[in-house]
Amino acid sequence: MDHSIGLRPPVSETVYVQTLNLICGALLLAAVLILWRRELAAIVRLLVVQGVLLAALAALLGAREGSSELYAVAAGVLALKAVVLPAVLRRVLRDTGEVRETEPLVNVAASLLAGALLTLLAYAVSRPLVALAPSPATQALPVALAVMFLGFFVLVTRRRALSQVVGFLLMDNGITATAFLATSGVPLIVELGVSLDLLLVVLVLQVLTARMRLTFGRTDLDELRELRD
Amino acid sequence: MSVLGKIVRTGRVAEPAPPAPGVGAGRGCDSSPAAPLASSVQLRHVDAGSCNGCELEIASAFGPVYDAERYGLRLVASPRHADALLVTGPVTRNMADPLRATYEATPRPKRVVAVGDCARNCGVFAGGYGVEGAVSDVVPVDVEVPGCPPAPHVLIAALRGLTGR
Amino acid sequence: MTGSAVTVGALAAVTAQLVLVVGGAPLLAGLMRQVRARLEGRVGAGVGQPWRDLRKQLGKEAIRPDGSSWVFTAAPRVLLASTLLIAAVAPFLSTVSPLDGVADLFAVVALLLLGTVALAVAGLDTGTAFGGMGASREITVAALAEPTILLAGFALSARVGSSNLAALVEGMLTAPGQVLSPASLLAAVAFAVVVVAETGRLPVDNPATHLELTMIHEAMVLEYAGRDLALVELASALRLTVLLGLGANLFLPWGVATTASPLPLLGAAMLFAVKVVAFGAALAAFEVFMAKWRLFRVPELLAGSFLFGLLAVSASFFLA
Amino acid sequence: MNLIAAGLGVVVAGAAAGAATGALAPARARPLATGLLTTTVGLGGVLAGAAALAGQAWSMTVPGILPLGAATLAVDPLSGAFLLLIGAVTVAAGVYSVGYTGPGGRHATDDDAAAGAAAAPGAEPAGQRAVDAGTGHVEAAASRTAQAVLPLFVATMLLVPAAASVSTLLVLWELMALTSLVLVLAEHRLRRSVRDAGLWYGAMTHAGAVAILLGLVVFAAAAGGESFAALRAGAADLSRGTRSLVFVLIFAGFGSKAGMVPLHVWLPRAHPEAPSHVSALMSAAMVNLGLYGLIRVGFDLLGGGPRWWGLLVLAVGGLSALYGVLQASVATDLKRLLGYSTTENVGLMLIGVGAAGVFAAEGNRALAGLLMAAAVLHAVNHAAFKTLLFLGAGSVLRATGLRDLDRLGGLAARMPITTALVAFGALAAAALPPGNGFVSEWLLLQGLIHSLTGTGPPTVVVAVSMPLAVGVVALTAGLGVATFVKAFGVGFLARPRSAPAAVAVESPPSMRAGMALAAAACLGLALAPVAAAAPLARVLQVMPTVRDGAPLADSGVRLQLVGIAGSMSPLLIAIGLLVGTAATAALARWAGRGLPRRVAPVWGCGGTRLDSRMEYTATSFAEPLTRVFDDVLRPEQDVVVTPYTESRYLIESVRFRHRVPDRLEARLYPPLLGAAARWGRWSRPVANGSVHRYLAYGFVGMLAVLVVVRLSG
Repeated sequence: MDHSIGLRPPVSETVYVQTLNLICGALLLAAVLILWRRELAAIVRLLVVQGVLLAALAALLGAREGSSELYAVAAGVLALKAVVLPAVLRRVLRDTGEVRETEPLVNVAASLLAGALLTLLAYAVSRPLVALAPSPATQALPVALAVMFLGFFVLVTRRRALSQVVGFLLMDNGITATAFLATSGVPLIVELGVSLDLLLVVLVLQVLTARMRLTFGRTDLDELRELRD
Repeated sequence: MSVLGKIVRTGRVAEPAPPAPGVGAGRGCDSSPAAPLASSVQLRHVDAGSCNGCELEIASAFGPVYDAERYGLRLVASPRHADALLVTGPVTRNMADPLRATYEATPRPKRVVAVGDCARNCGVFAGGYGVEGAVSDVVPVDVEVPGCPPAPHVLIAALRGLTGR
Repeated sequence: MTGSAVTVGALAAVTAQLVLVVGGAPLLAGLMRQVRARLEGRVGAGVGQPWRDLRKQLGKEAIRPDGSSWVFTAAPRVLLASTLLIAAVAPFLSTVSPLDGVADLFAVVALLLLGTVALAVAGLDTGTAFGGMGASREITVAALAEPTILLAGFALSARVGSSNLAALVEGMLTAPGQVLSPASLLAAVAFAVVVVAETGRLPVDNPATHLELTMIHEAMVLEYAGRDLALVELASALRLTVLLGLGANLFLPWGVATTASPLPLLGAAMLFAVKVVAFGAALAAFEVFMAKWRLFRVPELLAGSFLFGLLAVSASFFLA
Repeated sequence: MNLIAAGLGVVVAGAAAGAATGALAPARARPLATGLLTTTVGLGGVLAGAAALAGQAWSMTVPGILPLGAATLAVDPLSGAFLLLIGAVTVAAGVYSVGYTGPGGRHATDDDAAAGAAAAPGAEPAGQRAVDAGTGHVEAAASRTAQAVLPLFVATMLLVPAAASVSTLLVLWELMALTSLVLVLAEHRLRRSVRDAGLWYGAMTHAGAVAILLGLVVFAAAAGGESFAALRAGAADLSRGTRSLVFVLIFAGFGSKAGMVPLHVWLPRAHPEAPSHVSALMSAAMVNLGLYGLIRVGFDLLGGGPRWWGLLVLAVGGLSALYGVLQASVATDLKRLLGYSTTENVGLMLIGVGAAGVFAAEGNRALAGLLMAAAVLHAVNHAAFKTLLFLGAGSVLRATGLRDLDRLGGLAARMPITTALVAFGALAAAALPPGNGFVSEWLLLQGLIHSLTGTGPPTVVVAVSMPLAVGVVALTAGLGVATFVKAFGVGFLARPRSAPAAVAVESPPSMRAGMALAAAACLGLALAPVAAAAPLARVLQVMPTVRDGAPLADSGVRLQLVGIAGSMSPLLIAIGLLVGTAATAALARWAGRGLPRRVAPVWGCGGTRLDSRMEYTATSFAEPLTRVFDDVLRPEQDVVVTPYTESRYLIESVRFRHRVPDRLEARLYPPLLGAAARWGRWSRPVANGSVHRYLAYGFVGMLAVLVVVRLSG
């Protein structure tokens, strides 16, 4: 506890801002690529990239504030989002044998344009938040919100159960990023709780997917309509 | 990434080039000045009625092993871009006019290479009711490549006579 | 006295740049083919092959198809002229040019489009189905690439406050940290997609195809022969070089001279050549791993690059 | 003496003389006489406009000429810009009309279309019959009515921007609408579609006029006076609600005249169906009056407004630009394509005006001035190239009787001068250098991209709307290029696709002269736009919220922006292109010395008989775009396969029809029209045909008015 917070930041200002911006830009880029790609394996790889970037973001904020708790959060995020969850997804992928999202409800070109509009919307709605406490970290809030919106969009427009999980994870990544950027790190215990919930949800979805495949032979969620009758 | 591994593992597959024959070494080509086409010849392939044996050999001549491209040869999509026509097969009645049109469409100076025995003298198809004649009966031929079908290295040797490389 | 000396020096720089670009463009095309050949396990025709092809084709007979008009003959000349003009005004070697301010980034984009249009109109003028088909496809791709390239330009110029090319390069030089900023990275991705689309490379178009039905660029020039063809081929090599050069200097401006004196110019020329060669080789290597896409997946690619362009613009003010 | 007064005097006198000549002169002399008098009217407009732009001012009140009071006219630089523009278009169209309405030539008729359809599969005799049938038709555009109304139409158009009171403006506006309606209907005997177009035009233009009337009446009532001076003075005291109501009403009214989406539906019908010189006048001159009205009332009389006005105009402009250009890029009728392109260009102007409004509201006068200047300059540029293109389309129509691009082609050899002039117009319309459209689009883009580099971070509205606006402008530019490559490449090049196109001959000299005048204007605007710097600065002086000196510096050959870093030199680009082309041509000629160019049959992949049916048509050219945008365009196509009676596997004929309907029209208007029809049915019992009852309605109405007046007074 010898380097106290706020007196002498361990990283220089410009390097910090540059790296922060770069990480945020890459987060957004990965989210857009998830929207763009159809191969589910590639999408899972992009999620790994996002996990690494989120961990890097947490580590950067930790380095900035000299907080060891944030380093622990970074390690946790890295383990969960870059290793465990992708591994689970890969297993689902191997089990279902589906390689690509064939028919999104909105075609790819249109969803990319929608993505453009969502990003601008994220920018517009996050302005009051940014204005509350302008800092390099909060400046990047629109990016986190945009990732969240893109996740929601994937959730709404994709058919495959796995893509749904992907959308869900993307949303969660957006929320995590928002938390990091807005509050410069969340308490470790909160992060842990959220992460465990997330793991549980993904495992439940995995079971659901497997069940669906047994019942319908496919994992197109529109098949669930039949259950109503 | 498997493609990258394959590239690294395979390395170069092209066979070493035989010595250059010099300009005008192809048969029948000695009378005309080959200088304007030296070291760069674009070829338009015309199948005038071939059994596709010669086509297979042409394809392998331009494949990685023989790599005809290294001598300045290239196959192109239009006779307007071509310097030489690569004609295979005996000229069938239906292909005689298109062959003339192709010859007409090629800018001067131009060459005609008759590939395979059928193109030279109709081969086993000689006298067939659908056959108009050999390539030389329809358009003037500069180079003839014998063989049924000609082996890729023979074909390449003849074509190198055009480029001189 | 010194004023006129500077002008003479600057003019010499422009001339040197033109000579370098025109002389180097076919070599770049040759190099890219060579890289492909090597990766495919072949020997390749050598870097100088495009020059040998050009020399031969310049000496050959030109043919005008029956039924076509002056447009067919004029198109290759206009295409080449528009590309040469870009090669003259772009700050490839030095940001001090008497021609700076003649054409800014948007004018350069418009000049590129002018070349595309010249060739497309000529393709229609031949009156063949393939000519029309090539023209229609090329124009469709160009029309859809236009928003991307202008947005990428917007992202770059929003930071500098000007769309003049020299100002853009100098802005990047004075703030080198910008090279790794999200705005320039996103703009660079968008620009790269546009380069691929505009120069007809894989996966948008296959420059080596012989199958008419899959052609875009080649289909328009099927009727050109001899010296007209030589002009078209020189122009397409030049367009590729110019676009790669613009990419190199807008996104990695190091080495560009900020004066017009000979020594920095020489260094700038060498660095410029290295950058363009590296970009070209990378593009050629990338192509080995790609297959051509269906025509109607291309809009997807361009919509994606449009999104990148828009994100670049947004990032230039949200992450400023 | 005042040159403006002189110019307007020439306008009025010329119009009177023209109308009289048109009505009284013998048919043989009519085209020349009215054409020249129309040109004179135009010259008067040019004179007045140039004088106003040079700094002169003029106003006049004619008492007692209107039923309610005096007619007031005043000319300031803003009026001057539009006077000059309309006058110049009139000059070109007037000269052109001499040949166009003269003897000879063929104009499209329903019979032609039928004969053409029968003759389509290259059947020479039937095609020849179509040619013979065409020449015998009455020259409807040369009819007595049309000839007499033409000078009146151009004169009312020229007087609209000079109007300086609400009543004067409205009366002139109505007169302009009526005279143009008569001209649109000129060829109603030849084609059924003309009547339809007239109906749409009449209905829409009157609905627009009602909106303007309401808006201005509310404005005048609240401001306490109907002269523009009174409105200007009273505008500041208006409540926010009233101001916005006035703005929305006049925006809808003037916008419908300008052809903005979704009030554009009349434009692609009426502009193509009018005789071509009238099309040019309507599309190049009259639509600009919508823009004029918007600027005059919104920026001058109301003196600017809140930011959402600008955003509204920007959004509608963006929509118009995109929708117009999309429809133009898939259109196959040459004149309809040009009509949609007008909607596109009006959209671009509205983007400029809207963005100027946004920045004016934010207090960024430099950008507001630049964008407004870009919009006005684009109006001028659009007028120049659209005149040229409509006149060119008229020449094609007159020579072939065809407007359908799918059946044109091969005109480069048969009409070389028309082709060369249209090529230049198409280049300008595609916004490519060295055309004039490029200059104003460049200015527009410069205005938009500098929106983020002001002092401090941009506001949310600007940060979200300007990148989208740039995207819209860029996509519009790209699709505009596709549109005009198609129009020129398919319409004029390659081999003729039908018999009438194969027998086309070059137009008479007066028509070529008319087109050449328009082309010269394009060329001047393309090479020396710096000359427009000073006049544009004067135009901007009229608007209190954007007034910021000159937006462009007159720095010799370079177009230099003032207060913003940006420069470009259209002149040097043109010279560079010219030198480059010449040098390249010389190189090729030198390399090919001794080997002359050969003309050879088309390479048809060995196929020996390539005929024109194998050429790409406008429909096939636009097919990829139709597919890419099919979610928006919703093309309709049906295929009818007729087999032989013997076996259903032997096909006798295949009929393929492909159509891209105007989707906005199909979705928005039927419910409206249906509602109107229901209302009409509902009110039917009120009108039972009895004259006495109608008179009674009038009587009761009059009594009611008197009672109300008495009670309120």
